[in-house]
Amino acid sequence: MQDIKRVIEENNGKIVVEHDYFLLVEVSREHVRKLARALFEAGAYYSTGVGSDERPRNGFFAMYHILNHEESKKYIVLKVEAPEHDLRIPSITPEIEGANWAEREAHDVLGIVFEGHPEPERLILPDDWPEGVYPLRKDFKYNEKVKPVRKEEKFVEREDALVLPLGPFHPTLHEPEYFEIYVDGETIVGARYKGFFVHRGLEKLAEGRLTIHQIPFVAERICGICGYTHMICYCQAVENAIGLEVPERAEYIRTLLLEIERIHSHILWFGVVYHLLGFDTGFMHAWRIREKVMDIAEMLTGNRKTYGMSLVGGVRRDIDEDKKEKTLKALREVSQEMKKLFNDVLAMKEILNRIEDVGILPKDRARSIGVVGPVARGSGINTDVRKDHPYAAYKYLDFKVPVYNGCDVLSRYLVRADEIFESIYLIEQVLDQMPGGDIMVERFEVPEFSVGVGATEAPRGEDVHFVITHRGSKVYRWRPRAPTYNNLPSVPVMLEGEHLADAPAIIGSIDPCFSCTDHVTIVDDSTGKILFRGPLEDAIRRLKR
Amino acid sequence: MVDVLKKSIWVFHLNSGSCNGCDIEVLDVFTPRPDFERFGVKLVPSPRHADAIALTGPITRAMVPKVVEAIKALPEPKIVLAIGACACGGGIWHDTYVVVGGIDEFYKILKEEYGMDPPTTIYIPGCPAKPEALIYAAGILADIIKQKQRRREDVIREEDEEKRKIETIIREEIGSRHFLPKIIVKRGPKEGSV
Amino acid sequence: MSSMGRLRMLIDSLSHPRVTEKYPYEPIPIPEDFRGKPEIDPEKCIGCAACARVCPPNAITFRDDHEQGYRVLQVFLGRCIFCGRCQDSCPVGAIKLTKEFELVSLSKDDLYQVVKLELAKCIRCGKYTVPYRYIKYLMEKGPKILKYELLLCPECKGEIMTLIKYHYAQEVHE
Amino acid sequence: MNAIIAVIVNVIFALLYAPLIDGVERKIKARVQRRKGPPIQQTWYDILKLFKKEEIMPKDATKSIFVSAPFMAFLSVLISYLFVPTILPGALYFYGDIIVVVYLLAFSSIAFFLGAFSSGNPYAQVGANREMSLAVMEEILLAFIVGSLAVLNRSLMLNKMFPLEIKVSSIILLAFYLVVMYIASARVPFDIAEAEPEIAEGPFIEYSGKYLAMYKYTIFLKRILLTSLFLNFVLPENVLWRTIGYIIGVVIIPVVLAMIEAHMGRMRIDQAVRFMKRLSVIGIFAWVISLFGW
Repeated sequence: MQDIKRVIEENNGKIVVEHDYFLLVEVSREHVRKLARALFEAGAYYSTGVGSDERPRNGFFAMYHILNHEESKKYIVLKVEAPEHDLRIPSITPEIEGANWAEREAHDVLGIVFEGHPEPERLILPDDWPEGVYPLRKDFKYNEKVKPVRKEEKFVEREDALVLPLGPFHPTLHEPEYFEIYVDGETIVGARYKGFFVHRGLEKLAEGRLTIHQIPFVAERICGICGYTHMICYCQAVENAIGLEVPERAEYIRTLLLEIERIHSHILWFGVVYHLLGFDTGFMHAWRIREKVMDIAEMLTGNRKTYGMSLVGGVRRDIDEDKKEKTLKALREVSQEMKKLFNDVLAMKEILNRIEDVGILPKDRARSIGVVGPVARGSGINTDVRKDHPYAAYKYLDFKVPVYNGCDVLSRYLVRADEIFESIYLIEQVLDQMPGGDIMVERFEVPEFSVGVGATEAPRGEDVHFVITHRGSKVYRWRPRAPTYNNLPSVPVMLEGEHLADAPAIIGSIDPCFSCTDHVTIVDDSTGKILFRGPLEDAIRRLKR
Repeated sequence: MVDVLKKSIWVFHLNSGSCNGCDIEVLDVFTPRPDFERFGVKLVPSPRHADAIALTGPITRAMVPKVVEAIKALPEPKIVLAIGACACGGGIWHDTYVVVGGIDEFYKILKEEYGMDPPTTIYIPGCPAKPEALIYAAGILADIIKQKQRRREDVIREEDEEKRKIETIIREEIGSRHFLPKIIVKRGPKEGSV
Repeated sequence: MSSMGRLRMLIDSLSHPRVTEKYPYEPIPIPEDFRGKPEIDPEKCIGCAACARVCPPNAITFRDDHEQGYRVLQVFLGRCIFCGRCQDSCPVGAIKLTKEFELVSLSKDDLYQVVKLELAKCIRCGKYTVPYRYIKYLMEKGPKILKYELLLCPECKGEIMTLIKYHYAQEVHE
Repeated sequence: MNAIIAVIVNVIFALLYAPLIDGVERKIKARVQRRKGPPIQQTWYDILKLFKKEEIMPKDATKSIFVSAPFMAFLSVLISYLFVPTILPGALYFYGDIIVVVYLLAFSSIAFFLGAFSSGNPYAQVGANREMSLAVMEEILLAFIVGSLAVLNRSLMLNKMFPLEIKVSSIILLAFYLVVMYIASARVPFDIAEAEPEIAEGPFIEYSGKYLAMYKYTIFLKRILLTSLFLNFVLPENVLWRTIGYIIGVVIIPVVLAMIEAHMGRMRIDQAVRFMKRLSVIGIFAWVISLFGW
């Protein structure tokens, strides 16, 4: 703890707010790069970055870099400011690879220029978005419709390389995302991700139309699989910002539902992976078992997926003895059946062959990209927000964090398998130890411009929300960061040198929350020739002319 | 004679920027418990094979050309299943800057910019739509069950007596305030209200 | 042996019954607290529009029809996210989430529920103000001080408030 | 004359039965996944529906090839039924008809390939490529079988081979044939060319309406053809027993295969090709012992 403070002070950082959960550090533009480097070397990894337009307050734009320092159990928020007339901030991407997307996004939505960024391209806005319009600036209305600028497709058909777009729709993970994969013969030599088709403008929406009590429901709809963890994460960020203590019983109920969500999400993932490997019966069995978890969720919360259980200050519904018993009974069945399924499937050689030693992500690369969750734990990094930054009721509970050193798809598979049983164990403890009392704090004051950070361990990894509160029960800036945002940049590393047919399973192995695994463009990098185009096809082309 | 168009419905799933909740339910409905295949419904990987598009999501701007493309590729007779709050009415993001806001807004664009008529649409509300709701939709398509949800409009008029009662109470109350009858009605720019 | 797992799985599946439900031929069990279709009980509704204000997706909207003299509350189920905030906020328990989930319809029109409540007239200028129901509710449950201005439109209310202030000020002065 | 009636009956039987047994297979797969599954006539509904739908011509397609490929595939499999008896014994036999059957099957694969390439869709091309590498391996394996059969029976006429004499080599050959049959009928793990999650039903992706129906129908017919060929090799000559045996066999074999298929994961194309290379060693072995006359 003292060490990290010393590192900050030695590098000209000024600690403004000291919270149990995070440190807010102000640093000038000249020193940010050095400080970020020093923190990274001290063991912090890049969690997320948030740009904010604070002109109405002081005439400055601000960039918040959030780093996770597990050792001292704190998030370190670096705040860098730039005036409107000189919107330049030195990029820290050359120092920490993980800052790449966050800085590009801040440029897209606010127009902050990051000097020395290696890849300054548009990231999240649609291609037909006009230049010079920045949606997250305060002078842009949340429901303003911008006239699209029609542009040619971004693909430049090179003379020596034909483009083979495999997409844009694909049945695998039922989501519109896009990877460009460069292949040499049959082997993948590089990949580029192109996505954000599902950018829905929710940050702006939250600042514009919604109040602090409505945002949890938007947060829940960031992801339809792990929505509840986003909801909790937002609530915690606001609670941290206004210094609110949540009743203990509410914390236990939150934990219970978070773990139920983790189980359902992991079983879902197993089903999808089996489907990707062509083993549909496995998919059916996994999802049949999952149905029991969904029933518990429906019984406890009233909906199968969008639990809608939390607000800032607590939870909305209580649970009784009868529900506890039903939950335990169903989970025991789930545990038994999943064990059986895992045993049977891992005995199948062709499945094992396709996930073992495939999609390697070495430990050091994993660290510098800043991957989180099962992907990190499959690469031998012992990280888990539940242990590193305890929240909800996890501080009272006993559980293990599975870590595997294989760095391949199989390791990620095993991490998730272990986590299912660990979650069931956690739920048993929660139901056993749950204290009585209130479940909600009804009245509280919301201060103006108070900064809060919340983090949860989503099924896919660390989930971070950053909030600046505003008067009148509003938020000034809200930035959710889903785990996949950190995990996706690792996919190109995993794909390198692998067989093309393994691409779906590898992309699927990070459990991409919002992407379709194989919207790929296949471009042969070395020869400029497209794979899968033989002489016969040339003949047909000639016939056509 | 069996109407095979009702006995076999192949569905192409199209996510237009949804949160995944409905997408997962679209998959879920094919799993053993709901078992969509009972009604001859099958997920197909190409819109050309499909009879219906299962559309989820509020249709983000980036997805508009792609949704149009898919609808064009669908052979006649076309059906669109608008699944979930987002597809039916834009959901919680119905008016943000990158979202078209639901299938009806999209049909306007389809008509204006591409000159196409909207296909038959089935609205399946829910957030996310329960698998059973999807089965219900298939039931309606296959003529097994009838649509239950109907528009409801209630007009509430108060009894005259009731109105008079309220008015009398209030008038009495106002009357008891000695200053009120003296008020002279002045129309002009209002000053600071309370 | 790699085929053992398969065989076990096959035997296991065949020795257990199928799990497919009978729906839609038979109803399925719905849990007690299920959050389904929100329904406004028009008899109870007072037209305060609290639900419309908390609704995150604006599925519940209200407008005042000054021509006909109605407050029109409209629930658009197509946009509803079934969060239940309307139920929490309703002061009289008029809007409730039911267990109904079979909302599928072939036309958008069928997804609306509309409640029209008659508006009261301002006793001073005759313009429409708020629904009678709301006035009645406030008279019973609302804070005492408000009563006399219930039947006034906002403009008249403003004028009267100014006059009252003026009056009191004079009183004090005297 | 009898032969012609038999052929007509056989072809009609195959046409009616092939989609029906696919429906049964779907039902069986549903059962092992513990669900109810579609009615057994579902595949018929699907095909009839596809015939009712509109066909869409893709922009980039080479029209003549694109349209004729499904017919070529369908007809080549249908013509094979002239030489392979199904429910009734009796077909058009002539010298070398087994080679014609093998060629016709290969031709249907080539038609898939041509149709896919003419569609101009990248997925289809990936699928076609995979289809082709599988088809080449299948051909090699079938060549071993035909070679061994020719040596065993000293003939290339199918009716001389029905039923096969019981020998060591013929038993190995039949077992080998079963595996090849499984591969050739494009079932998991060898449905690499049509893999749904990877390349979205590859070769068929641009097809719609009746062309798609024709392709689907071709696959079902091919499966029944291969099954019938196997049954002809093992069933006795007595007409009554043969017919009973045939009816049982043509139901049981697809059901068993469906159960196996349900419990398999898909192979990668290189893994599949490697697997088939290993198989060809067994083929050579069978051929060698048949040369010895065992």
